[in-house]
Amino acid sequence: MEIVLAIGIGVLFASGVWLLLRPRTFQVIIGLSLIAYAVNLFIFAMGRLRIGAPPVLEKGVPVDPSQYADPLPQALVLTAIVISFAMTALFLVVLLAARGLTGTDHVEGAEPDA
Amino acid sequence: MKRLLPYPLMSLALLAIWILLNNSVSAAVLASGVLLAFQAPLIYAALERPRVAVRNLGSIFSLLGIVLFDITRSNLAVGAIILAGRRRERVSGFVQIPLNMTDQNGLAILAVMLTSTPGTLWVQYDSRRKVMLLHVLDLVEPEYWVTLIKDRYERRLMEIFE
Amino acid sequence: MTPETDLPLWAAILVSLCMLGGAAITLIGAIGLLRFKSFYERVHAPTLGATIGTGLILIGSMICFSVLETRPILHEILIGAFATITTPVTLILLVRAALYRDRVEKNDVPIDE
Amino acid sequence: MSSALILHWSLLAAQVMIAGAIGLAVIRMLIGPRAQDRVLGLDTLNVSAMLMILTFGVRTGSAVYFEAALVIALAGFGATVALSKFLMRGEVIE
Amino acid sequence: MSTDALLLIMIMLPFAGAIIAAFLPTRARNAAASLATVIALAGCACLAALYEASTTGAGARLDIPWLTTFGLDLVFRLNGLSWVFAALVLGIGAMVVLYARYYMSPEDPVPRFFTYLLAFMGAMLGIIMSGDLIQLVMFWELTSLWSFLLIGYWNNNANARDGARMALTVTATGGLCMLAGMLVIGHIVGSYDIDVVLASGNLIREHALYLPALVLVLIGAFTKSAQFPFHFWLPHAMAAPTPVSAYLHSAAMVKAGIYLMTLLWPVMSGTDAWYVLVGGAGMATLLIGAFAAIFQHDLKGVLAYSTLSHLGLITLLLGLGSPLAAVAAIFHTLNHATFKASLFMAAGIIDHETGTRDLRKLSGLYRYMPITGTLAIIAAAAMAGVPLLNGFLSKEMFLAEALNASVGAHTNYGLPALATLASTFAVLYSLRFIHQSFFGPPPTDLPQQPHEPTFWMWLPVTLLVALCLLVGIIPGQTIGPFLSAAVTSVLGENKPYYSLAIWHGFNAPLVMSMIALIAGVALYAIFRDRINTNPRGAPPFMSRFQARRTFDATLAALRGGANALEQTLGVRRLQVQLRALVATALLGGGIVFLAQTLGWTELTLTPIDPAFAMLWVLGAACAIGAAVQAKYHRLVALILMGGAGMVSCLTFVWLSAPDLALTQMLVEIVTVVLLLLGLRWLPQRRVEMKQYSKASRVRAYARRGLDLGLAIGAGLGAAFLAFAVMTRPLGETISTFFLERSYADAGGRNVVNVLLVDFRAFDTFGEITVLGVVALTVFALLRRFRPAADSLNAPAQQIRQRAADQRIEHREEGETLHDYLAIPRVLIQWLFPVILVFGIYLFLRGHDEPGGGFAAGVALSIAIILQYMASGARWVEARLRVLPVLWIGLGLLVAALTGLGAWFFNAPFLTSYFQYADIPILGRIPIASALLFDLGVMMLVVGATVLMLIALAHQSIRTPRVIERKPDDEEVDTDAAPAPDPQAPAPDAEATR
Amino acid sequence: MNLLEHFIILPIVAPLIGAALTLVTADKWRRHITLSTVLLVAATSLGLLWASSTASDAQFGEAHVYRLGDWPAPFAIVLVSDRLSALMLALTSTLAVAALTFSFARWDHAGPRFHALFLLLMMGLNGAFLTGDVFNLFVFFEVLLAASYGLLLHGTGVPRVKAGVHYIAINLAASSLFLIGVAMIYGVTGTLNMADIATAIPNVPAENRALLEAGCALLGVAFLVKAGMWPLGFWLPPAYSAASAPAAAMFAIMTKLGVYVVLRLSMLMFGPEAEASAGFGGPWLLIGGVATILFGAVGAFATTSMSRIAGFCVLMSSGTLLAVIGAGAERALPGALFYLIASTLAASAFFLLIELINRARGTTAPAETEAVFDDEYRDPYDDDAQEVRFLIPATIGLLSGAFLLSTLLLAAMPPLPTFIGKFAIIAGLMPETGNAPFSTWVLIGALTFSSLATLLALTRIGIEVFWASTLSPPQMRAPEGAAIGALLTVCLLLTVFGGPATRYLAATAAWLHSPGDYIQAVRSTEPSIAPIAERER
Ligand code: NA
Ligand code: NA
Repeated sequence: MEIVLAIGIGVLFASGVWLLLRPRTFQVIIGLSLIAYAVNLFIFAMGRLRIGAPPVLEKGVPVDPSQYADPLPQALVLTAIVISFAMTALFLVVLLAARGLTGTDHVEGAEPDA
Repeated sequence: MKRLLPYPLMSLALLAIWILLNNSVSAAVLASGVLLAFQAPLIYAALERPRVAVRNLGSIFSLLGIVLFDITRSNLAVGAIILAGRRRERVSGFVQIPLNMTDQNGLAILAVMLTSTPGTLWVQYDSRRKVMLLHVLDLVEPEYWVTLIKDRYERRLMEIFE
Repeated sequence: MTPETDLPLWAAILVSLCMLGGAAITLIGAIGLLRFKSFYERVHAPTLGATIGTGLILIGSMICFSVLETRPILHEILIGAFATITTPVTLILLVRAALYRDRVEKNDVPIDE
Repeated sequence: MSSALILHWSLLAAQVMIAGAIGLAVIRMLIGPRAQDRVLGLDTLNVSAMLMILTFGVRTGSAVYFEAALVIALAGFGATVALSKFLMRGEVIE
Repeated sequence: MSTDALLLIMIMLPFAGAIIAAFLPTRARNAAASLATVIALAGCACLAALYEASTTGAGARLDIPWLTTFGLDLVFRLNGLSWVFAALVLGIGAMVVLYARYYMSPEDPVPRFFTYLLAFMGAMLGIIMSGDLIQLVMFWELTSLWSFLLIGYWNNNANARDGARMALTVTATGGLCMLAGMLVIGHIVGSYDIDVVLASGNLIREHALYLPALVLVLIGAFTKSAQFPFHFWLPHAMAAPTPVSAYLHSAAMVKAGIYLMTLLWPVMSGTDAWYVLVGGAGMATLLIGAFAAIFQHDLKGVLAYSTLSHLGLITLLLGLGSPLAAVAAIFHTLNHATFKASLFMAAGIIDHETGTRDLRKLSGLYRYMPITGTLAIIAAAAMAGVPLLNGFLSKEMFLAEALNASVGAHTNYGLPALATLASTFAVLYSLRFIHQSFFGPPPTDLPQQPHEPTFWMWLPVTLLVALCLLVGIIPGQTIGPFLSAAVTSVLGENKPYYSLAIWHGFNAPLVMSMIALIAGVALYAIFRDRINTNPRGAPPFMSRFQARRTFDATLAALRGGANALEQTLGVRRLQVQLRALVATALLGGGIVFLAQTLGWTELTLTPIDPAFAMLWVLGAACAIGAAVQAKYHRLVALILMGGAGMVSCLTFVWLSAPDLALTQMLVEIVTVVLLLLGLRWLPQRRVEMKQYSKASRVRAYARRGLDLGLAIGAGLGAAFLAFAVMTRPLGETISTFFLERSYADAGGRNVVNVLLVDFRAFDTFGEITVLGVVALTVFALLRRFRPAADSLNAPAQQIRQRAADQRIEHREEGETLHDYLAIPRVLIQWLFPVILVFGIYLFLRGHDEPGGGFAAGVALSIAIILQYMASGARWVEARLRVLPVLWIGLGLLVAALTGLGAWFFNAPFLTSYFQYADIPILGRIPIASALLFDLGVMMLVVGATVLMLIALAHQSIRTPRVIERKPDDEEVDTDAAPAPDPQAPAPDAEATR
Repeated sequence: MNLLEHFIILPIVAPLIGAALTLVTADKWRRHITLSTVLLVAATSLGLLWASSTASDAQFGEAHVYRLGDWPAPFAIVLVSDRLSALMLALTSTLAVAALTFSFARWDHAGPRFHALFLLLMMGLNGAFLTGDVFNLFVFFEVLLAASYGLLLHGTGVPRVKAGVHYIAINLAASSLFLIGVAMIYGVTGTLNMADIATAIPNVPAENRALLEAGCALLGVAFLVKAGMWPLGFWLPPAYSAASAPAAAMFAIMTKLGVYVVLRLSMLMFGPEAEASAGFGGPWLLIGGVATILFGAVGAFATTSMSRIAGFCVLMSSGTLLAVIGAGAERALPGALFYLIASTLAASAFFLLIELINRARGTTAPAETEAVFDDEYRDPYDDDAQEVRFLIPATIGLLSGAFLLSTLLLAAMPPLPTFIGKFAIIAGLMPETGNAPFSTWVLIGALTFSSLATLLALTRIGIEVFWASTLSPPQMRAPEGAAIGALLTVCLLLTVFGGPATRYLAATAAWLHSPGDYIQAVRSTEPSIAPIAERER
């Protein structure tokens, strides 16, 4: 599983970085979103992979920490998801404002010469 | 009563949803469910939905049975079409179906039924001409569909809502 | 407490059949999505997964959990109900949009009169 | 055959089939040809993903994944509705 | 008064005066002048009172602790040398102040002038009185600053501005070099205290860093004292008001460098490097200055170049390195100050009374201003080295030292010859200065009728000229003791024998003087006309503006270079910046693996699940597809991104993170809606078939290749790091604590949720703030949103559908939309209360099961947004009062106040409280304050999400001021609609007619 | 627990509550709420500074550790107020008071929700300075970045929005690196608490060390983007010069936050105790810092726009500090901190001043875009009714004086505190015995060069503006003058009464160089409260 997830993170990251380096604002925002997926998965992976061990404690059973997936990276990812959502919204609006004011969706605010 | 419970069906549905969500019929769940069943429709009322006066509760169940049966049958039929591939000549196409029903809720349920049934698809409804455009995957005889829908579904729905 | 250890054989078979059947029908629907030639045909295909496919898997899930917890677990009904209401919303809106686009492009679709 | 074996293999097969369905939906999303085809693909993907979650719940015997599936059933159509309306009207909210 | 107090008062007085003057009204000329005079005289008085203390023993010294931690304390010292220099600064300063009162025009902001002048005086005193090298540099830079302001005082004059800037550039640069030099000296000696430094001569001279220190310090001194090759700024400083020139060029500013070289002479001189550098620069300056002075047409120009030459002379003397030469240097410094100040003042009087300083226009002024004439003649004679005047005495010493030095191996008769030549030039320009202005026919072409100035203006000149005479005639009784004190403080007990007699017998220096006098007069007689008709006022081969042009060109070149450098090193393009960021991250993350080796023992691998592997094949396909399609097919990219998002949701499900799956799913939906709302305002893009040149195509491919490389590198890097960390065992982490305590101490079974609302609630607290801030920003930005011209119109679809409604008989406008949404709308409205209930469910169960305030909030927002989509913004807002900003505010307040509630239990912020309450019928219900916190989270999320979405949605329903244009035919054509034909039956109702 | 000990939370929570109140109350209350909040935070910050300066006091100890949620360290989040944090808080408050006062003249009404954004920026800064947890640091970074995006765009207009796109894109990319870095640190050490990480680092097995360092390197890149290190700081001059004056004045401390974090973490994690990882990244910081100084100097010399020069000055200041941290010279640190304070105040004052100067030159392009939508004409934020009317006389004189002082401050000319800081840095870089390494000389050269370039650049502009052109005396409103005057006065006071400050900073540097004490303080904090209530299990 580790290798699958690692490759998945890698592909998401590579696609995101490629788009991040593109000249159109929409490409950049999609790129940032893909990077955000990759980063969330990356954080999540740092808690190591567990299948079928969600950190929801069973009722009436003494807690054995080894029986549960690491909850901390999950909490961090939740925070990161919220923040990246907020930032996507913000970047979108800023790029719209830039598009409105400059008339173009190029990241430089002007169409390239050639 | 109308003021307190403007949408009794909705309230009932919400109570049922609440119980199912919690998977429990404990006192706490019931109490909170009743509270929600009273409160949530008050917000719903803001959307100015017309109240539904269900006249024939029994028709609902018979309709439900028919629909489940039709869906299952169509699933098999369409599954067969998919798996058969090009081995069978098949024509698909649009059918205009004039409707008598005007009730919004009824039309919505009709749309859900037709669309949920594999092989038929609610495409468009012209409110002024009262004509519905249906897409049928295996269109043998357009008239068949007009009668089917009007007799099998529309009539029953109108019994319920109008 | 997992199904693999705690489910009686009859339930295991029942659950398996439901799951396999639902998954198979869903797969068939998806095959249709790929194989049908026109958009209007393709729209019919996923309905398989959304109706019977979902239904079977929900039933399987209900059986599984009800047996496991030895009490009726029915909240899967909600998924069925909600999916039934929401799937048509998308399809109706989507097909109408497709119809408009085809009309603009003069494709072979019925026109408004 | 024990129930464990039956369940293990049948659920594995079911999951592979659903993954296959997801795969076909993704292919439709990738090849189009029209935007409506891709939206349809996404819709199929959503439903299949919901089923995948349900099978996973059965596989692990855990009910904690149920809400995720419920969210797809109840609210997942929000995205496809928005996409469809965008195709029809060029705008999501008027 | 104690010595300490006197020292302190002396240094503080000018600055205090400057501050007071700064607050005087603009026209308070008299008040400012009186103030300045009082300050200067009071300073003189202090100085006089300090004479005894300074000239006995090690001199007066005052230590004031300041920034002791940094090794910076204030040390003021006054010994023989600094007393003499301070006397120049204060004494001549007093004269200049007096003179300036009558020189400055009432129209000028005179108080400001005196502010600068007094501050400058203070800074000069600071240099002279500093007992610490760093402190000396501080005052040094202050003199640069104040002189800059003084030179640029008449700032509406371009020459003044340029001169000021040049002076500042050169002297401040020099000052910084000097600072570096001082640091090196401090490093060598281990102290910046001047007394310590002066006691470490051998240490310094023999240190490996001696040469760098010497060069750096000398750059400072040379720039300040205008030594070749930094001499060029001084003539341009003439643009200053004449009192300023009189002060800067005689007693202050330029003497700072001389002071520094004299101060450090005991520890730094005596080496070959010193001799070559100091002597060479002095000699060059001496000759260049003297030669150039001959050709100036500007009165002040002559004086300025002569200043250069005299400073060169002093520097040369210091460079010679012999004690006697040092004595001569100090002596000439004093003499030069007196005669040069008086000459500048005289020049100022001429300028003031005639309106010109052009030697070619001036003539025969003696008959109009005999007093000024007499004074000027005496001062000029002193400058020329005429006997019985002070200049003669020091010049004789100079010539003698030139001869002495030539005995050595370094030069033969070159040095005395050049010294004589320079003296000849001095005679020449002094003679020309006097002859051209005071003698000859009456002037014809003067702007004003010349006459004697007021008494107060020639009084300071008279005093200074009197000094020249007194020192020239009875040196022993006048300057003698002071000079002796100064020399003693520099040379200590090794003070050489020197005589201040007027007559030393008929010796070689006298002969050289005589030659110079005669040759000077003769040369003037021969070349007078030719010099006067030289149009540029510059000597042959030495264009007057050459230095300035070089300076300007250098600065311009530097700026050009800086510009080019900034363009190369600095980038403004986002893509390049992001490339740099990615590359740096790759480098930073990768380089550690060169130094450290990564072990690969004990890998823990989970068996691969085939369905999971299949999912990721699809996820990867979606991601790559999105990357490929995002330029031309935005909607496709968005859909594919949704696919990738769904795969990561499923990954969370698979790998035991139900909360993440739930939340990601909800956020995903909102994100798609959000981006779609934005798409409407982006420009149309079609695959372009533009022909690009081959070169630009190659460049584009290279760029893409690079980007692809970076992207693949980043992907590989991330994958590698993730894999490397995932596969090695992680020992005990802090999570164990959370799992153990979650239920027992925080009352929640869903550990992730407990982390969010309790263990790490502070993160959540910050996170909701982010969301709130972003929502407010979005709102603020959209308030002023202005769409681009090409997206101002309604979308093409709407225009067509509206047209169709109008055209088809049985339709009314808007009916297409109405029918389109009629059915979905019913269903979506049914779902509204259902999703609300679901949201509440998610919220309430969050502590024990997946869910929580955030998920609930997003679900509620989706319920609201669905209504917007189905019914339109106006319709919804007429019926539902959505006050998102209020929700944001309340949400933040609820969260913050819940956190603060812990204070009532004397517990830290965000300490949660929970208890089970036994309620009749309902049973035991857990009550946790964390739930209240989560309520705040939910409220904020609803408010923020809804605010962002509806603020964006509102852009479509705002009414453009420009009346909406009808769709033009062209636009229709691009969408392949047929030409309108009103007669024909409509084949396609919706296509625009 | 002493009530006073709770006050450490006020610099974070008070701005939040203030911001929330401005959202739920009527327009007329907003200024009062904001000002009171900022003053409250300033008082608290000064209190913390005072507490730190009397650190021997048994009540507070060397570091005041506050365990949020009453969970023990290192498991939950702690706030730590030590000398360095308290100093940064006080500096932030000083800037905030000035910038807010300045904004009262005009800017706070140039767009909606200025007050809330301003307060939340302050909250983010304070949180980042106080937190002792790396992930919580990320959260507060995002809070302040989000607020800074809002403030940067405050007033909109083409330059702001264009700069905003770049600024946001780059910072979002950097934030991703931040997260990856934090995650890797957790993945290797299993903890997030800074002190706990520092404890764990020496025990990281050799075969995992490269991963830890890779994580730290990525984290470092993220901080260096914020700190503006070359080649990661190109976004800074355009962004800062586009921002409205009060926003830019607050931004002056934002790069310092990047520097602060680099300083804090490198001292804590890579001190001598870190064994194999000791001094990690130092050479790179030194090289990057010097490059930043040179780039800033060249940029300042090349440009003709005052606000860009100001931006480059911020870069130079940042580069100087990074280089000093990288050089690892313990004795240079007090000077660096002194320079940090002075250069931040100076940059801040200068950003405010530029606004007034441009007003005098008449170059304040209204930059307001043509209104397109109807409701823009009813924009409640356009009216000048809220402007403070009290004007200050003799504007040009005051402006030129302030400009001169700022020039000298930014160019680190003696005897101003920036100079003192630079001098102390250089003096501290010189080894006590033996010759200084070549890199030290390079750094000294760079420091000198940057002063010179700044001086030349600013005098060129100053001559152009104040001498070579005719200025119409601008309307300088009392709050504007007061804000600039206050900041410059603080600078002057630092020169004259710098003694206590230098002693404080020397103690700070010593404290930073003994991370063991910090770790001890965090770990040993006992649960300080009685059980809230009897909890039923
Ligand atoms: Na159907
Ligand atoms: Na600005």
